Amino acid sequence: MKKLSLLSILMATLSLLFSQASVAACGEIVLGSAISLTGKYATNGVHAKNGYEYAVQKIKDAGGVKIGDKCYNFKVIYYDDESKGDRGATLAERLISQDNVQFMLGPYSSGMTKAIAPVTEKYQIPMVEAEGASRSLFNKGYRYLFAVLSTSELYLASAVSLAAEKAEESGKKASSVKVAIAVENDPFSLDIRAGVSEDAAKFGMEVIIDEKLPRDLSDMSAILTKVKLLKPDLLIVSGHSKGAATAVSQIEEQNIKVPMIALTHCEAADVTGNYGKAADDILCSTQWDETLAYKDPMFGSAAEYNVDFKKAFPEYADKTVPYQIAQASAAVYVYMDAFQRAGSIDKEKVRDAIAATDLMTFYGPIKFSEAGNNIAKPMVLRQIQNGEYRVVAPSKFASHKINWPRM
Amino acid sequence: MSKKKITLYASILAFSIIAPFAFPDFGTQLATLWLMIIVAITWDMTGGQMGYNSLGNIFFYGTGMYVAALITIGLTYDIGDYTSAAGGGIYEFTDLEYFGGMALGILGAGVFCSLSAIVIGSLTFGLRGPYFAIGTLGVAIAAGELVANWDWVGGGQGIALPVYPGDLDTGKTFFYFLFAAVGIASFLFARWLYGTRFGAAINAIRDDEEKADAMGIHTLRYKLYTWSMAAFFVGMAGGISAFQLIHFEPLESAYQTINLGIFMVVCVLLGGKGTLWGPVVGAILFHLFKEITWNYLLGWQWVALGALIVVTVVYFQDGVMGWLEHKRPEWFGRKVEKKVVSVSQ
Amino acid sequence: MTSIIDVSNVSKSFGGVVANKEVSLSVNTGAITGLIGPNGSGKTTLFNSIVGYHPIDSGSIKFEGNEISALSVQQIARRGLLRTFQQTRIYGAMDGVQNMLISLPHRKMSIFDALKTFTREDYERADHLLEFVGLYEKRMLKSGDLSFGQQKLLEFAMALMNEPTCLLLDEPTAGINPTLINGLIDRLKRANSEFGITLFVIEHNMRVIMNMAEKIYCLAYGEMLAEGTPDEIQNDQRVIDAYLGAH
Amino acid sequence: MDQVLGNIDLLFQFPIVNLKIILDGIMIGALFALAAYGLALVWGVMNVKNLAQGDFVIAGGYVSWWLVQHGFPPLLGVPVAFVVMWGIGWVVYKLVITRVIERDLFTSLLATFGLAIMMAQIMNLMFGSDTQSVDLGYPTLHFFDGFIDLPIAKLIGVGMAMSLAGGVIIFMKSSRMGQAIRATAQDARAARVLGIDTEKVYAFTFSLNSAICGAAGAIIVMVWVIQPFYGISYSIRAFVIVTAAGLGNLPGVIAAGLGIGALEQYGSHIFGIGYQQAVAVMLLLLVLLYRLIQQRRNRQVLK
Repeated sequence: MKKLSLLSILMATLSLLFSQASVAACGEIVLGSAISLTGKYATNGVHAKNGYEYAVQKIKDAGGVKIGDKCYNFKVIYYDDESKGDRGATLAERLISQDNVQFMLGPYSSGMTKAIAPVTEKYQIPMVEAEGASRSLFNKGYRYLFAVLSTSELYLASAVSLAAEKAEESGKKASSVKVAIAVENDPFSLDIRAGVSEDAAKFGMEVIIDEKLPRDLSDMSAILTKVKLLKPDLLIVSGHSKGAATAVSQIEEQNIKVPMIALTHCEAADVTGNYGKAADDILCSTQWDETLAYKDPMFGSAAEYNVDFKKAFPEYADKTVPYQIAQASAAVYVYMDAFQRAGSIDKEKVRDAIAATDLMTFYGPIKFSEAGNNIAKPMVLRQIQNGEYRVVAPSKFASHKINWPRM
Repeated sequence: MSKKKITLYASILAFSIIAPFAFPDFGTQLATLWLMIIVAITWDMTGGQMGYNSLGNIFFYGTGMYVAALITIGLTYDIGDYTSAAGGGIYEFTDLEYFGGMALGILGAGVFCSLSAIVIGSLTFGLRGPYFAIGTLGVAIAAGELVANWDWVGGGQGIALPVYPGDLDTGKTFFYFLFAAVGIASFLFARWLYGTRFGAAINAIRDDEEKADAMGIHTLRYKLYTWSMAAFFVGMAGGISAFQLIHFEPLESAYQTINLGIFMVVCVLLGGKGTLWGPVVGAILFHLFKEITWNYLLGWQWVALGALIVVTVVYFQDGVMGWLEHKRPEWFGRKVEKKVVSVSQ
Repeated sequence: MTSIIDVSNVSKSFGGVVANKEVSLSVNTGAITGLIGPNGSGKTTLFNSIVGYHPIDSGSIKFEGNEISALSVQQIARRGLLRTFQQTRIYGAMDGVQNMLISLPHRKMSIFDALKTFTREDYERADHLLEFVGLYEKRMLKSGDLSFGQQKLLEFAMALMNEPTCLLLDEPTAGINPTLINGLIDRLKRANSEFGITLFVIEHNMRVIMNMAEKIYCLAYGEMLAEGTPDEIQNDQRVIDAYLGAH
Repeated sequence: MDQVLGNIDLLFQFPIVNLKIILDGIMIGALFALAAYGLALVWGVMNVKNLAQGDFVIAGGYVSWWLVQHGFPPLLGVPVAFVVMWGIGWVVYKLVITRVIERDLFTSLLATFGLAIMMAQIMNLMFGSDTQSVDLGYPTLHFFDGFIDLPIAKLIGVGMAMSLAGGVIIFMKSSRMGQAIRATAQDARAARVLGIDTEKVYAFTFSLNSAICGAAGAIIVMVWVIQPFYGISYSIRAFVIVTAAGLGNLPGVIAAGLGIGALEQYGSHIFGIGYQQAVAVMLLLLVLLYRLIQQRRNRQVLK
């Protein structure tokens, strides 16, 4: 990890040197981000950082951010928050008061965002975040917090309705579906759980297992034992990348047969690459899919983003690009758009410009509610079919039919 | 009080009042310093003066945070709705709701913690020495774990309180003075308490509890009172912290057993156990040490902290005040008579 | 004469070892009573049983007519029945005056009284009692630095400070410089007569106990061997045998 | 609450679950017992209550993990961890422990707590904060319709733990050093009078403890996972076990270890696995409370 970040710093400085030679006229706008480079959120923290870096470079290549007749390039200062909330808050304070950062990019995960948002709010520093989806972030009346992604109750809502649909197709009542939920004890996953329970209640489904994953997310066999005994029709697991990896490997190990299994963070954990066939027919929620028909002038279409990003970061060449990367890039893009519309680098003006954002991007439409969450973009549900991610719901976007039951 | 002492106290008080204005950039750090002073003084009430080394005083801090937050929220909104992961509407607080809730919350936190000290104490005060330390540590850890699984108070996601309504600097100063007020109150309280018959009795418990029993002192009752007084101040400090931090969660910020829970013990040992000024001096030294290592030894700060604990405990157990008392006994009003060899009896 | 402590048929054993077997005795109010016996005869065990240090196996112990065998040390102490220890127990890190002040009778205070600072009377009483035992000059010394004998005296003074109704003394003269013993006997007697404290004394030194006590009990092998006035005991063949046998 | 009742109901509805829970509990309990065994040794012999016990375990795990990362066979990790941790234990003894033996008990508790913080953080800096494990690559055996699964790696681990414990028991019984250790535990002053170099005995005991912990850690990394900050949970369990079993009762320590392993598994089955840590700590409190009541009957306190 250390080596990687050193390398990227080196590359960044090198590219900075070269670019300064070519476009010497451009100024610099410093963004700050406390991000998880170690700890339980490290996998996705690195994804998010790569997404930020890619967008920063892309914008620079396209001539930078144009404010009036001047041009600026973004520069991001990162600190490792070790996946710990109190550390994140301290680092945010440090970024703002010592490094004089005026604009923040979000950390990874709702929990970290929750810890940092009060700090940015206190200092009245705008923060555009791409990785904190819990609804509990958006009911505090925060003025400076904006999220480009859809909130987490939407992640698996379509999984529940799919289960209901399938039950009815096979001649049973939707209310006969038994649901098992296993989530991490953190804001994001608790929100997933709340969303699923609400949806299940709407259909009158019974939640027969409702457990939290252990803190380190490394062993859920005790829960799977109960799954074996109680035979639910729908199993929901949410615990970021680590939770997804543990779920897929132990479901295989313990030979669990559930007709429908839905997870979050499959791509980020690269379950297809790591576990191969074991991951087949698992449903995964996603904020973004490269086959969707979104596009913008900076990154091109979703498909083009996918291709170009893999070129810039070859380590993703034979993986699916996780949506965490795409939305991180989108957050930087939102900043660029807001700066240009504000025509200023004054943080209050920029904040107002961000609030007024109404933007189509390769990642999807972005428009913020009063509370700061993106209300324009829908979620999609993909299924892993023969090692490929295929969109199966909602029907408007579906490219393939769902394989059901999973056996 | 001698003139010298009055001058000393007055200048400390004056400095405390001026400090946040003189060093505006360090507002938060100074407030945290007061927090450290409060927890150190109160830890010393049982640890230094009564000989009961609790590793679980952090329980009162965390509980104080939760009680204060829940009272404030509960006065205006439904707690379950507010803390639910599902979110819902936007929750806003008027100034009256915020400050009124805060006042009641912080006071309530103190009272609740006082009472819980009596309940927990009546179970744990039968334990002595290391068993008491481990038992109280267990209580604090268990509390954190249980709160983390209690959805009604937000579970693992914790609670986010409203942001201070007003500008940033006033907010900082406001919390500074809240902490300072509780800090000064706890110092004066301790100073008074140690001079009473009660204070002498808890010293007796520390030095020889069996003898104190045999002299008919209500040992259990006195232990409970002492802990509950300490808990009152820690609970209030926790309550203030909740508002200062805005967002807190159970394991890392509220029931932070290996952070603040240990810091308070180290402060006292560093300054000198069982002395009035020891905890204060220790808290200041420790806070300086912590700020310096956290800024300049990033990554190694915990190693430095662990080393500080080991070195203090192993090589420097009497602390600064103990060392001074040994070097300059006359400063402490201790008469030094040359040890008489042949005692005329 | 009424009795203040009534011990009847008390047995106590540790594991298989019987320390006290069916011991009965009574201590008269206002008197000085002695308890003697060879080493290991169960005297200290009996003291510990009376003051509630451990539960007894059977029998009954009454203090001022009330059963106390089920009470704890502090409950018993709070009724005014106090003891001193064979190996003295004082607060070694504190000076003499502090030791005395700690010994104020907390059982007679409400919590509000306890939360008062020490009064002038408290100090005067402490000084007076320290003078009574002859430690006034050394009152500001760290009491851990006092000699063993002085510590014994201090512990005695602390006990008086506590205003007990009855005081159990475990070998008050052991380790005390022989030249001082007469003074100590005198003080014990004065404590008994001036402060009206009933004394129950374990003592090895025959001369001391014969000088002091009105009534003496003798234990041997955990059982009550004999009782009577000093004269009766001195002439009791069983007692003489027990002591000779033990030596 | 419904959830809890439902989980209890499962135990009766599917009796086979009990077997699975007990098996799992015994396997994890065997390793708790090892750490507790070392703690009982140092506690009994030199009256040091070592709160860094769990961190020695984790350190041993990292020794083994590091070896595997560098291409050594995983089973080699156990003896190597034993030896390396012996050395570390000796250094720790000379630097810290030797100075706290004669001090009051809170001193040793706090000093080792400081040590625990240091060790955890050094491991974090050296190996990162991710969970790590070593895969032995053995298959898993399935019984009862695939319901009970027994990974061979776990069996090997438990076997190694048992033989280690057995080895130490034999060593304590028959070797001269073992006898010296037991003599010192009973009465250090008498042992000194008899010409036993107690300082040497202390150093040996502490190093042995550290080595046992290290070996336990090397086994744990093969069958479960380790992480720099897991130490405290092993320390807590070691304390629970020793407090429950009492000192100087080595078979008792092993029995308590197995029992607590099983109880903990039952606890996390009934209350949910999210309560795992809470269950462990509650067990500690219950054991303390039980001992307290036991002592109170004799008007004594737990000290």
